[in-house]
Amino acid sequence: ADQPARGGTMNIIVQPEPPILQLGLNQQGPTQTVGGKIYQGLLTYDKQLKPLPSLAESWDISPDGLTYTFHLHKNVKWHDGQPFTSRDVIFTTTKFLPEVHSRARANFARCESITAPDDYTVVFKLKEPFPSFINAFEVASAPIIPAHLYDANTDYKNNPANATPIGTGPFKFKEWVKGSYIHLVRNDDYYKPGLPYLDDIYFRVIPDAASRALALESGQVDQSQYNDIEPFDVARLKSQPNLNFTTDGYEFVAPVSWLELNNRNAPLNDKRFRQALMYSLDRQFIRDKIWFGLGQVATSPINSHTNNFEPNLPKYTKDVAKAKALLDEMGLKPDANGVRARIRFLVMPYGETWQRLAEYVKVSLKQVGVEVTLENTDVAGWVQKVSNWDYDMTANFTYQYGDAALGVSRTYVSSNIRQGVMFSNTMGYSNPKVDELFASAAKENDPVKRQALYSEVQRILVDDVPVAWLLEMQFPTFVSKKFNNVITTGIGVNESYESVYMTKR
Amino acid sequence: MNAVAVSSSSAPSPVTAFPNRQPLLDVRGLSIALPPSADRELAVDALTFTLNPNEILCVVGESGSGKSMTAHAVMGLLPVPSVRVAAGALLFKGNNVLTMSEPEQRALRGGRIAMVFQEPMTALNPLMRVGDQVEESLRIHTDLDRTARKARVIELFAQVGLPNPAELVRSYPFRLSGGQRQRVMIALALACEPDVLIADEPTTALDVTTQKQILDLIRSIQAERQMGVMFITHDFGVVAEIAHRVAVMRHGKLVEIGTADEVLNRPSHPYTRQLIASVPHAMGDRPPFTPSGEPLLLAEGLHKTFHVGGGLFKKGKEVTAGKNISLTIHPGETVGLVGESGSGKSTLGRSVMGLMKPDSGRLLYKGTDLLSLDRRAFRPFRREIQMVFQDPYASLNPRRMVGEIIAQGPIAFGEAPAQAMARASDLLAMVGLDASAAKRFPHEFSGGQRQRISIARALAMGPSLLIADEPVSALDVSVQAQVLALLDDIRHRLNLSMLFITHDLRVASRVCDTIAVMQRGSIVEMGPAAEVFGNPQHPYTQSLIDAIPGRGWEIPADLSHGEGVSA
Amino acid sequence: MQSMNFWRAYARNKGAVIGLLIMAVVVVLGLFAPLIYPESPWDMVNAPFLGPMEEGSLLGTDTLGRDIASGIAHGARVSLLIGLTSTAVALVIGVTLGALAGFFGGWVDDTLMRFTELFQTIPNFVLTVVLVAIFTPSQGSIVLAIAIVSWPPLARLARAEFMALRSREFVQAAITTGQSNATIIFREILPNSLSPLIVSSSLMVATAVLLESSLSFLGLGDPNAMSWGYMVGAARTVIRQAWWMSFFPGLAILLTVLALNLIGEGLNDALNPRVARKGKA
Amino acid sequence: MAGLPRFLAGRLIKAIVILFAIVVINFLLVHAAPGDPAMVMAGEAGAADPKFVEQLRQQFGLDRPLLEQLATYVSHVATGDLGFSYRQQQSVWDLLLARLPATLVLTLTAFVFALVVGIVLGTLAAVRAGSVSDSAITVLALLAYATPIYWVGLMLMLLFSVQLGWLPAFGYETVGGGLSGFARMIDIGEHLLLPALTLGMFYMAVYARMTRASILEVRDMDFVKTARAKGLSHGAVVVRHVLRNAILPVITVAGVQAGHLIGGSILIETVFAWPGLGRLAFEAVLQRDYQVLLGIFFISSVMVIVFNILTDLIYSLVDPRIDLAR
Ligand SMILES: Nc1ncnc2c1ncn2[C@@H]1O[C@H](COP(=O)(O)OP(=O)(O)OP(=O)(O)O)[C@@H](O)[C@H]1O
Ligand SMILES: Nc1ncnc2c1ncn2[C@@H]1O[C@H](COP(=O)(O)OP(=O)(O)OP(=O)(O)O)[C@@H](O)[C@H]1O
Ligand SMILES: [Mg+2]
Ligand SMILES: [Mg+2]
Ligand code: NI
Repeated sequence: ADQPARGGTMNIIVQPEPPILQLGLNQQGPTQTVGGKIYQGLLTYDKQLKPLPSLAESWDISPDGLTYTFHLHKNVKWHDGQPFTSRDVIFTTTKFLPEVHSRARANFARCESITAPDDYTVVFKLKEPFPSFINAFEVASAPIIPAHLYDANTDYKNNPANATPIGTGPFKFKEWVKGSYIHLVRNDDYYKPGLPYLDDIYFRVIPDAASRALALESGQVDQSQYNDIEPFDVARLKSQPNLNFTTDGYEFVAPVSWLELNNRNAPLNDKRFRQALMYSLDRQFIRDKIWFGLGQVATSPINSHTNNFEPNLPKYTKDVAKAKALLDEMGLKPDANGVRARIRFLVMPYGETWQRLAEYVKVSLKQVGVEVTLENTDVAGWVQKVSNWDYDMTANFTYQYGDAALGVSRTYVSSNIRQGVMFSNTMGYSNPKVDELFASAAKENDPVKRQALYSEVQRILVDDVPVAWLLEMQFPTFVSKKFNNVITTGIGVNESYESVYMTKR
Repeated sequence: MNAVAVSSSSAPSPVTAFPNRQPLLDVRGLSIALPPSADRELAVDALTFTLNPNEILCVVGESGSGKSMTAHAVMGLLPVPSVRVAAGALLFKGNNVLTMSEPEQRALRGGRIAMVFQEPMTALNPLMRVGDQVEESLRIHTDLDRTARKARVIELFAQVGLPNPAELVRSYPFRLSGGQRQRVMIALALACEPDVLIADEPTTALDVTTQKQILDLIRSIQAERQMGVMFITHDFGVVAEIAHRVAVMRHGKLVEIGTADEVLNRPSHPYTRQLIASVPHAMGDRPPFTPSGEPLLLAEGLHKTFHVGGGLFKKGKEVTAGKNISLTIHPGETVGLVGESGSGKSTLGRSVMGLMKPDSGRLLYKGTDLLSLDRRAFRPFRREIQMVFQDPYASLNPRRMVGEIIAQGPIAFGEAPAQAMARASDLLAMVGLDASAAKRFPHEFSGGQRQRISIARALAMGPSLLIADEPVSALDVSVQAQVLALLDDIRHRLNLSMLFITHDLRVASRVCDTIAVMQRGSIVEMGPAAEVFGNPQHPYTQSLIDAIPGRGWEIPADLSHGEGVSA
Repeated sequence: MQSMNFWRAYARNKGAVIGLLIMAVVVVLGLFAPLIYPESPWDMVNAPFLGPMEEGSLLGTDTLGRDIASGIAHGARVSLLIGLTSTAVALVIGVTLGALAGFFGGWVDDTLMRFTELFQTIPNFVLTVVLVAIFTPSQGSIVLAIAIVSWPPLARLARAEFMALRSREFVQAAITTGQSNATIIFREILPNSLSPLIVSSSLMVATAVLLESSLSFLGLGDPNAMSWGYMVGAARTVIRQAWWMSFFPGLAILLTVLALNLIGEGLNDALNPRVARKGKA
Repeated sequence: MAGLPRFLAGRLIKAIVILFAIVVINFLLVHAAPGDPAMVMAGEAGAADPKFVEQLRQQFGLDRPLLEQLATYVSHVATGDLGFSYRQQQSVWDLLLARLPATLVLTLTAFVFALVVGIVLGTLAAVRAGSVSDSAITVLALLAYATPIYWVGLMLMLLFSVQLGWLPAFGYETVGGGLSGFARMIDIGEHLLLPALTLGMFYMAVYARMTRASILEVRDMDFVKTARAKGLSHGAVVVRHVLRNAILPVITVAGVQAGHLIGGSILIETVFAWPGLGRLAFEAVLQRDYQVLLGIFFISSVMVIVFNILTDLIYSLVDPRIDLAR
């Protein structure tokens, strides 16, 4: 590429239109993508999830793992000209986020104290060691909010400042034409001299998937992310000469999809049955034909991009004979119709791809003698049924937030079996050994020992099959070849884009 | 009413006065072919006749005899290609219409030859102002400018006796009465001063009083303009009223043609004779009825108002169909209920049948007030009071066998099915049908036969009172006569009382002992038939009787008995 | 004897005969689908994205390798079953309400007709979609939803017939001979109102088949039953790569609906000949 | 026309009654739907602790008695509040309003196309009844009538967009094309062609068949005989007398269907990715977003009612026999 130079406008798809741009108050994908340019966190993470400086210039962690000290950049100004200081960080992490941001609340609740020795230093003291703490400071997990605008009024949700978000990021909010576009402009007072390069970013609302693909193809927009492009369109767009394609930049969210199995209901309560399930699925086929090649067959509960992934685990590949043998062993013999067991499958109401998956599962299980009945619901019904454990089998996926303690253990530990709560341990899996391993791993400061603990828990889980993991999901990102330096870190499209520049033609 | 009332039996026909003049219309050997699916091959078969200037030629014949087809052929209005002229020539002033080019034919149509149709209710375009419809004809056939045409339309409307012509031209057809519409049609026909006017039963759909006015109008205009008029009708009264010459048709063939006097008073062809014999007329030999004993039915102060077109949110308009009606029927008496359409005759009949409840009044049958009875309590009276309906095609369930239809009433009242069926056969014999009829379906019978089945069904219940609502008005004259004779016969034999509803005064005079005249919901006059006809008291009754067409004509004595009834 | 007449009248309409033939093929296909294709139509029996006549698959395979010909055969069962049952349910609802309204008139009629009007005001496809979506797609809910949107025209027709027939003289005659309401409704009126109802319901079967296919196209079919609309809907996204996946099932719907319409017209010709009878005096 | 205000008032009352009934149906359906909206909100917010759910339930009045909830619902609808889409995180009314114009453009174009072409074809067929062109039109109409419209759409797209590349395959306009004024209209027009044609096709068939039947019927009526007896030419009879009368029933049916077109547009907008209500409905179906579905259900019923009133007005202009005041 040539020399970075100032100037240029980037058009990015945003879908669905975010309800609000105040990133503290809403963490939906689109809000993050737009808000990530306006707001900043203390840190960001590279593709290997190593922390990188953002608002914090540098940081140190005490050897006992209990004290985290952050040194802030000094010449940072809010978009309204007010200086950014440790007061903002203290307000954000002690008052604002615990009130409105559930994930941040859980994290900062681990702190015994949060203090600011001076205007540019913040010290977090933990109650007990929690090495994953360092992974909770990117812009969506802990966006820093201007205290001078929010501290006076505790009704954060109705603060008038929400309409004109003020951050420290390289781009400033300019205009929002609802239903059409959000316009951000270059922050000329950005604390890194010469940055950003781009003059404007437009986020364009294009509700229709086909139109989005078309807009990319024709160059009317320069970037798409997450689910903007349907899996079946990806192959075609990949061959477009004007577009770069990547699945990088989602390392921080690192989603894993699975068939969620209600461990309470027979025959799903039997490990052998769940293993048989794993043996009856051709997950490569699922990746190739249902997700059109997007994703990777998951070999572990932990995404291979997430910290503490263990590569050496026993693998499940499709093996009908093995599956049948397991079922035989359980005593599930085929009846006159060749049916060994009957289970219900609650189809995940998130579009056609998931419907196809359900159909595939139905057919695959039939081959081993398990009769699956598909049931459809809406999101409300799905959430209600799953969170109240009223299902046999469904599909689901979660984000792992770069760390097993932050995004993985919640699915499997028995302390998180909470009726009525979505994305908890809804399948009711309970294994004291697993609970214990996750607990000690979370506070283990020694990376080697920690890895050993996590490897062990992965081995147990893979054998227990509390859920039938399908894919490490990948999201397609398409970026026009005119733009450089776009996907550089593990938070990808949510980055600040301070160093993105346009090739002049 | 009108001074022009020339009785054709006395006045000579104009044609005899100018025998050598070229005929306006000369029909030679006209044959009209029907499609293969039709009931016969030729609608009109080698028909030959002429129409002269300044004469009214009446074409008579029973339904389906080909009268309309002939008229349509002259107008070039046959529904080609299914119906077409197969042979013959149609000369208008010596030129064969059939070989003319389409534009030439169009110039004749509506210009030199005009036509008036039977149904005034449907013959006008409902979406166009009546004035415009007449003006349209002027635009085609004359070169008058717009204002002149408008003036001419108003003039025409005045000529045909339409009230307030200047305003009426702007009306839509639905605002006009049947008579007014027929006048508009006549104005339309006369617009271009045609030489020939063809009128296809122009009065059949009208009340007698209106019919009389229209007949008078046609006759006076014909005389004034010396037109040739071809007047199609099936009513010998009308023929007697206006015809100069008469042509009689049957099965598409001309059976007889001659002056009105010849055909009406000295018919030569047997078919003509039979037709004339069937024309209803009072039976002179009928003994005067003397009421004896308690009245069978006594109606007192009946009222009935209909609310039409209303709904949840709108108020409809009201129609009074019964206003303080009082009436008595004695055992063995036949009461005729006459009056024009909509006067409330059927409403009264249906009230007696319990098919409808009057709003107030009393209706005593053998002393019991029928109106006070609920459905269940009324039921026993169903055996006593029975009905014969008007439309022989609609009054029999097409899906049930005749035997069942007759037997179902008695069965509903507990008679053993086998016995009821046996009695049905007897009844069929009594009304002159074969016993095998019981196993057939209604559609296999003719109109007259169906009416006999209807009568048998009513008789099966063993009634004392029979209500006959226009039982013969849907039938051809010849069949009419047979059914009337049957009713008369049965009435005598079973000593039935009868409420006979009709709008035809000649029919009423033939079968009724007593006549009640209804007008707009009220009975305006009631008395013995002879008195009501001979010496009508109420002006409305007078106008009704006055309007009977052909009153001046007496059916030839040799035909007034006997010959009317045949297969 | 009457049935001979009926046949002659029906057979005079060439289209109707063709319709009957197509329908016969569809019915046979539906009846014998499990024999012709013993495998479930959901089974991935072959490689995905095979075109017609490739690798021994007659009409090709879909994105997951399911056989399209098998899907069409099994889909015939689903379409016909849903078409027929929903029409039957609609007939029961429609004729009952229409008959009551037409026979009793007055406030009964008023109430029932306002009710019918309400259902006619609601755009019926939208209502079907809403009903099926909310009551979760299953053969039962689909049949019910289609019936719920389809009965109003039948009710109106039945009402019109009943009203007309009720004032017909033969019904009045039945009243005057003391027949009970039930006899009048079932023996006098119903048989005579049957032919227009039969004609309409044959057309309604066609509409129901279309409706079902449209629902399935939107992903609102019974997720456990392979239907034609589902096949078109699922193939919609890959139409650029694989035309056959949506072409053949679409053709199957077209032919079936066409056949039903042709049959309806034939029945109309045979059952409701325009009687040009002029009962005149 | 003195009766016009009264007529409108009457229709308005009737419309309100019907709308009320529809709102009640909506309410019942909302309650029949499985799932608890509060739970979804909480679940999707990622923070579903039972206390939060309870708080939401209170906030949305879900803990009140049913009748009270109905009253609230009705009053909300009266103020244009049709609920909230949890999937889209927007008020349903906003979603609908954003999509309405595209749908109106599509349905009205399709409607006009269907009506004009349908009547013209029907008339041609009827005038030449029994001829080759009559048979051709009849067959065409029958095919258009029997084909699932979404499939026609796909096939047309395959032909004109994929194979021939003449027309855009989907969408409302060239996204972000920066076109304005006339150029933009042309652009939208190009996009509109296929979907409108497809959507109109079915109705075109209906109107063609109806017009043909209606003309054949009117042609046999007495007043047509009268017109011919005047000496009018064949063409003049058809145009001046037959057509006007024959079109009346077509207008009635068309008016009723104009409102129902929105149902068909669900399918067509899905096929052609037309960003209207129908497409919104499809997305709502896929995601089982009942709130949005019910909103579409409501708004399309309103459209039907509006069209019905319009039809009656037009009808009364064409047919002097109709007296609106009655
Ligand atoms: N369009 C037609 N197609 C076939 N047959 C027809 C048609 N019109 C009339 N007919 C038949 O032609 C014959 C003559 O009919 P036409 O209308 O001339 O009788 P009519 O004497 O005018 O009878 P009416 O007194 O009932 O008017 C009848 O047998 C009738 O059934
Ligand atoms: N069921 C009904 N509903 C509303 N109005 C009716 C009803 N039956 C009769 N009428 C009206 O009541 C009036 C009297 O009708 P009715 O049938 O008794 O007259 P009619 O003397 O028998 O006439 P016609 O000679 O034509 O049979 C008419 O204006 C008619 O329109
Ligand atoms: Mg005639
Ligand atoms: Mg009467
Ligand atoms: Ni005598």
